[in-house]
Amino acid sequence: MLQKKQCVAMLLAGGQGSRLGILTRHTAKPAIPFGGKYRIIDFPVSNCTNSGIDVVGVLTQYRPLELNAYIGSGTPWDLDKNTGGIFVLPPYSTGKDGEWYKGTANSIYQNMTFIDQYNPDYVLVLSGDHIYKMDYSEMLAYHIEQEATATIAVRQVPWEETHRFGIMNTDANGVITEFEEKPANAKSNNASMGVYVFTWEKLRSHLIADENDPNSNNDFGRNIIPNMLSQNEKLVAYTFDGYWMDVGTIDSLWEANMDLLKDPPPINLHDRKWRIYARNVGRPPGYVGEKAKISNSLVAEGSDVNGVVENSVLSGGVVVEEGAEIYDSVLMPGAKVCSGAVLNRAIVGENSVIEADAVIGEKDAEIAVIGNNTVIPQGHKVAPGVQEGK
Amino acid sequence: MLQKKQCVAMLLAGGQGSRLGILTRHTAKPAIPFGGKYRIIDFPVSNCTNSGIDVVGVLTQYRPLELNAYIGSGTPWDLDKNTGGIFVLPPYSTGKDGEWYKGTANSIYQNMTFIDQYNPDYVLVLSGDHIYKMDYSEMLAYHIEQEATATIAVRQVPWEETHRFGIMNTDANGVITEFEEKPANAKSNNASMGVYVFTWEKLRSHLIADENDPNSNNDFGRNIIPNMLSQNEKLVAYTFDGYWMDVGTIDSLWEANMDLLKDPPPINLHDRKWRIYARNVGRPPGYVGEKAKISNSLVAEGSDVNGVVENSVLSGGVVVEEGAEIYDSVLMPGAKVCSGAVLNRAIVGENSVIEADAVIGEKDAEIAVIGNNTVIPQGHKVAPGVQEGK
Amino acid sequence: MKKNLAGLIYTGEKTDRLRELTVMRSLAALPVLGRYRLIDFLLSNMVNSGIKNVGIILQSNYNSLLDQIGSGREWDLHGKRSGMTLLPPFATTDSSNSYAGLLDALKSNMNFLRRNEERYIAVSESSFLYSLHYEDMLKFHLDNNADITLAYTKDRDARRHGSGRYLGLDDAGVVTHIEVDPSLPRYGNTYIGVFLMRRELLIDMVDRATSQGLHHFTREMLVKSLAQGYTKIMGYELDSKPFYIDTVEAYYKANMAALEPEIRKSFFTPERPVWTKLRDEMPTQYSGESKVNNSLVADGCIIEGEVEDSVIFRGVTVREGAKIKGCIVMQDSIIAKGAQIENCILDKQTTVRENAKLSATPGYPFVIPKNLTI
Amino acid sequence: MKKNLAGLIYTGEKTDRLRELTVMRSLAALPVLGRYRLIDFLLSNMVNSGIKNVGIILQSNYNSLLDQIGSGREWDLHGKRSGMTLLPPFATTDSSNSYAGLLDALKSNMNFLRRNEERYIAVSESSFLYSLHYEDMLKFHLDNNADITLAYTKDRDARRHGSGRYLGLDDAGVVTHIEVDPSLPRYGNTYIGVFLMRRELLIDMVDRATSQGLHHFTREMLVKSLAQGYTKIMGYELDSKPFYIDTVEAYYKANMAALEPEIRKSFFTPERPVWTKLRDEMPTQYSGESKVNNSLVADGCIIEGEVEDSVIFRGVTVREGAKIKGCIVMQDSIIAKGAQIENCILDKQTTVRENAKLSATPGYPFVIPKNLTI
Repeated sequence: MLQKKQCVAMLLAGGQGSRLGILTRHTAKPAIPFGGKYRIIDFPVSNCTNSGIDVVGVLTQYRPLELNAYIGSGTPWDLDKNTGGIFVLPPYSTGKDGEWYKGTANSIYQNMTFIDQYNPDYVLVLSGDHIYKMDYSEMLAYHIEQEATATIAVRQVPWEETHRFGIMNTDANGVITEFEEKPANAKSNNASMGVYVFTWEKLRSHLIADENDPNSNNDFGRNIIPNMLSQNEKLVAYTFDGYWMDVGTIDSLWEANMDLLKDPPPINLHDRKWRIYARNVGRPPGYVGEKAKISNSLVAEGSDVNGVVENSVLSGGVVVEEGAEIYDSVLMPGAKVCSGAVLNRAIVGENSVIEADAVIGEKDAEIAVIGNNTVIPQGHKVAPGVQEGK
Repeated sequence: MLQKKQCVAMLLAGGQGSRLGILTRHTAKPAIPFGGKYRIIDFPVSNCTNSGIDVVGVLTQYRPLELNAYIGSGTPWDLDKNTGGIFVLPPYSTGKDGEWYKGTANSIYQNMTFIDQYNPDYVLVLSGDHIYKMDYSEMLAYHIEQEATATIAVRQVPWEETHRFGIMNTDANGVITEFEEKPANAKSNNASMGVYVFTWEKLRSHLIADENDPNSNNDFGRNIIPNMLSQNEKLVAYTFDGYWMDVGTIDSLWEANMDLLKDPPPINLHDRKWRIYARNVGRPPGYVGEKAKISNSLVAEGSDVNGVVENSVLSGGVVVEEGAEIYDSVLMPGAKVCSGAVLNRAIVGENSVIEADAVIGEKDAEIAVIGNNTVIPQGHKVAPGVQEGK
Repeated sequence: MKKNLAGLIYTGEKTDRLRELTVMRSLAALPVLGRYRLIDFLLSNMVNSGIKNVGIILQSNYNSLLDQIGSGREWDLHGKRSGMTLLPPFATTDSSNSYAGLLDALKSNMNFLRRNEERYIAVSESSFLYSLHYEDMLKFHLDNNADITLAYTKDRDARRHGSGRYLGLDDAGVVTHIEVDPSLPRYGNTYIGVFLMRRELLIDMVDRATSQGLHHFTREMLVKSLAQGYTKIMGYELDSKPFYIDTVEAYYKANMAALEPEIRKSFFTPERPVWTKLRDEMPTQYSGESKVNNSLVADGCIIEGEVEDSVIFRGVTVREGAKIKGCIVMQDSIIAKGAQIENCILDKQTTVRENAKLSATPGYPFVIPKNLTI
Repeated sequence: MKKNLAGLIYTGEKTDRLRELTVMRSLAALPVLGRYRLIDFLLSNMVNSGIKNVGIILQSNYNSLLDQIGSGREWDLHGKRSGMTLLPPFATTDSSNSYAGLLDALKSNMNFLRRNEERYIAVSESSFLYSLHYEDMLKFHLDNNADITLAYTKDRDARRHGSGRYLGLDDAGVVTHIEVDPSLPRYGNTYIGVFLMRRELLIDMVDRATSQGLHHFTREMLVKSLAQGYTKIMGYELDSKPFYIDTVEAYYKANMAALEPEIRKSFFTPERPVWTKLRDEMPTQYSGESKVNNSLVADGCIIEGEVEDSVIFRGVTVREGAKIKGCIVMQDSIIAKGAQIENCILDKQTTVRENAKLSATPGYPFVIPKNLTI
């Protein structure tokens, strides 16, 4: 009924993301602020827009309201079209009762009808917790050229880190011969990025087979990919050598923010030809006060900075009073730091207030995290590695 | 965080709608085509737009895909705004697991956070299976003037039908004193239309209390309204005297379509000041052929009519071949009736084909229904009252 | 999938021979085929071919055009990476506010040409109503290693004495001659005012041509390029019938042609919908007494009388006893009881009074101007 | 909730005294306060007051204005029931294509006025940068049973000798006198070019005024109404400071005033965001050597040098060792290494070369025109 699409994207927005602790207590992971004016989901979705993919399904069953509100009509990413768009897809009922998503593969299985509406040749499967700029259309072209069943994006990781990743062993032609999940002794350092292109017809039958297997975890990495390999489907690796960062933990979230402060930053967000789009909230330009001292930092619009800010990322609407000091920290939208407060290696959630003379974190120590909508009282101290807040 | 709204609308899109039989086997009730170019949901949603209400939540857990695709970015109803919009709200998980909607009240309860985002003074609760044009802003003004906790829209039904409705007994001032669900001996003929305005603060606390009551069915009519009455909240009736039709059964769906053919029709869809909006599918003007005989019918764009059409509603893309005869019938989008076929009092689902010389239904008999995407073979006969198809 | 073709539509045509129909509107804003304006086809051709970036060169009388295309939303041409750019004449206090022709218009909109990222650009004038798959034309262009590809038709009706542009082609489809406005055309291939080429090449050619003092795109620039022999110009033949809308009679014929199934099919295929401005009209109501044959009828009409061999736009009312034959009736017009009209073109919001009679010949249809009551 | 107030913005102001700043753009398109154009404030005032239907009267030089407002999407002014109507000068081949003033413009856009459904209309010229809650003004208008309500300010800076319009008011706030361009204003109440009235009344008055051969809205029509005594005209005092943008110096002052917290607060409240065209820029990067004080800095800048008492628009680059003081730097300008500029207005996409020095006085700031490299 709808217009045919060559390729439809399905974004696995994931579950609670417990490794991000307090930050995801009331928020789905993809909706977490990043880099001063983005949310994590802006990266894969903008990549889709820039790659010419105009149908994006967002699979989630965890607190979709904020994601729903953030995504809205899809306008910020040019996804508010008659012939395409972005759709939040929670589980649903087809008769008396419904079923929650059992795994990544099951979430796609449950939305086969959604995909079939567009009669696509290919489906792009993405994750909702990675920061990177990637032209999926090139990967798709490679997939088509290789006549593969699945193409898996990989990047080379340091050999000493291979045990943390899904490793793809390939032959000389880039055809995947083996997939090892977090191997102790890796044979290759090609780690999966969680970005897949599938030929829809093939994936579709594999999803149905997987659903009928009562022993399956209904997971892409653990079931679908190994099954495809064992059935001699052609799976190829597509090497990506740009910046890519999994921001699924507090440390990596902080680190990825800090990466933006490097000179030059490993990921260029100034690129006019590959914009990362974000929802606009209509904030005025930032104001930098008489006594402000900002150095090596990113500061977004709507901020009002009057204190010392070093090596930090300040989001929209952040207020820093005179006499406050912020080092190596990430302040999410609307956070306020009062006079005399000192932050070191801290992440401060949305709309939280650090009252006067409070001390958050320490130099060269673990990251301290303040949740959203939290008030840290005057003079209070939050130790490194501690998470405090609502 | 979002801009404050005076009033937010919540549309109960309902469950499977089994009284519509085969028509809702693969489609949620609000997505059923009506009147040649509309779907049922177009009526309450257009009423919202025309009443100046620009936030609409659509509560559903049954096959939301088609609804989602139909609603899309909300553009057809002017609901694709930064500061508002239309959102499909299925159940979701807040932690490990989620909960399906237990009843109409529970579905609103589960989406309190959604409503709270807009900090509204009032919430308008609507149903997804009624055909009517109503200015909710006048009802809201009445609610505010009356300083009521709840205002319930009522219309006067014939006394002999009161046993089929929820009846509101009121005092001389229109204050509701008693609510009777389908009474055998009604004291009044004011039947509830399933349109409520609530003061959000009050409704909110009633929803929480209701949720904590393990014996509740979590239903507006059975629990919330009676509880409000028993706790002496001020509930007032708001009389609506325009056209209103519940299209929850095959008969009433057919009848409401036939109402559009009356002269003058009891509901005016020509009204420039109160348009019923619908998603546009880009069809060309209708073509009426050399041999066509159309009388007392509605025919939408994209149709190609070459046979006899009497007292019928033909939707977009319907094809009627030369020699086909259609009487007192409703043809949904894309249906095709081949040469020699005869339809009497039939409803034909989307994209179905009635092949040559088939006979569907009979004059003065019960409605025959053909499902969506169904082919009725050449010469086949479908008896009155029968439902056939996928 | 990623866009490599941009579009540009020129709407500055002279329209004297369309008489009353174009007094207050540009040719591109002319209502056609029951629910469209000409621009809808030009735009939809591009959008349905995957073009996501279209510039529209406005000239004069463009209020109705602006009103029609709005934000480009109906064509999915709103947005950041994709979109529609309106290019009104650049008026400073001392300039004349009007283009001498396509070449002048291109020169004035160099910024649009330069700002785009697409490698190729398709440019369409608005004198033809046609259906074209630009993705096929681009493939033809690439397969033939062409510098410029011009779309043409062999259709005889499109060939007019004394006006038009004609292409001489060799057996390989290479353009060997270009004739402009000959009194007797030598070639049977009529150029429909649509070409495709590399965007950078177009910028270069326009720059060079204007610096040499040339003024006409086809007559001077293309002809000169051809003569110099450096440029490979290919002709791409349209696979459906186009309609040259240069006179009232041609306009009338084009609309009437849409009553033929083959022509209708060439314009309307479900996979390539023609988008237009929405009116949210209800389906058309046919009364018990109505009699309609061989006609196109858009939404929102009330038909109580007789309609034959006609094209009826949205929101038209035909009262009891009224008879319409061989007419084009534009939106919101009212034909009162007992009126009889034959072979007329009724512009928008005209009213024909009770029992009024109007009759012309198909060869010279009457035009009733907008808003008139007769 | 349901709309009863429509908006209309007139952008046809004469702008000679803004010199280079308005050569290629209308006053309403003038970039202000770091990321806006003047029209953004005029539109956002209306939208944030619940107005869902705004007409914009275009005059000349409106390419940049069209580009800015696009489909009205950023202001939620796209759609069917709500929306933005662009009203370009109606050009037929023989007309002069320009309005003599507001009254003439209103007369030419009677259709817009008539077509609306709202009972009241607020009309704003674009010579002031101001913040106004129209819903309060409408309430004032209704509470006072006024026929016309004019917005004014007592602000001294807005009062200019030799130009401007001033209101004499009685104790009840009723307008008793209107002065236009007096060499010495008698009254301290400056009319800011914003009025509100019943839509039907406006239609009537414009109709009558033009049929009587009047040409000026304030000077003739309002003054005459007042003299006849049938019309109750009220003055509505603005509760925040407006800025009259009639000269380069006034433009400079208005931008600099936004460095004061009180002024900033009057323009920017979180509940009433000022919407503008999006650029999707990243947050501004401050290097280790940057030194920024008392400045507004929009997104997308790279600041490596020193910035003081300045307004920096989106996408500006200030290289190492560069010093900027008291400047307005519009979008995408580049200040190269070691350059020093003081009290200058750099239009869009200007480049200041390495070590170049430019210095003016705050009372007469230099203007560097768009795209220039110095």
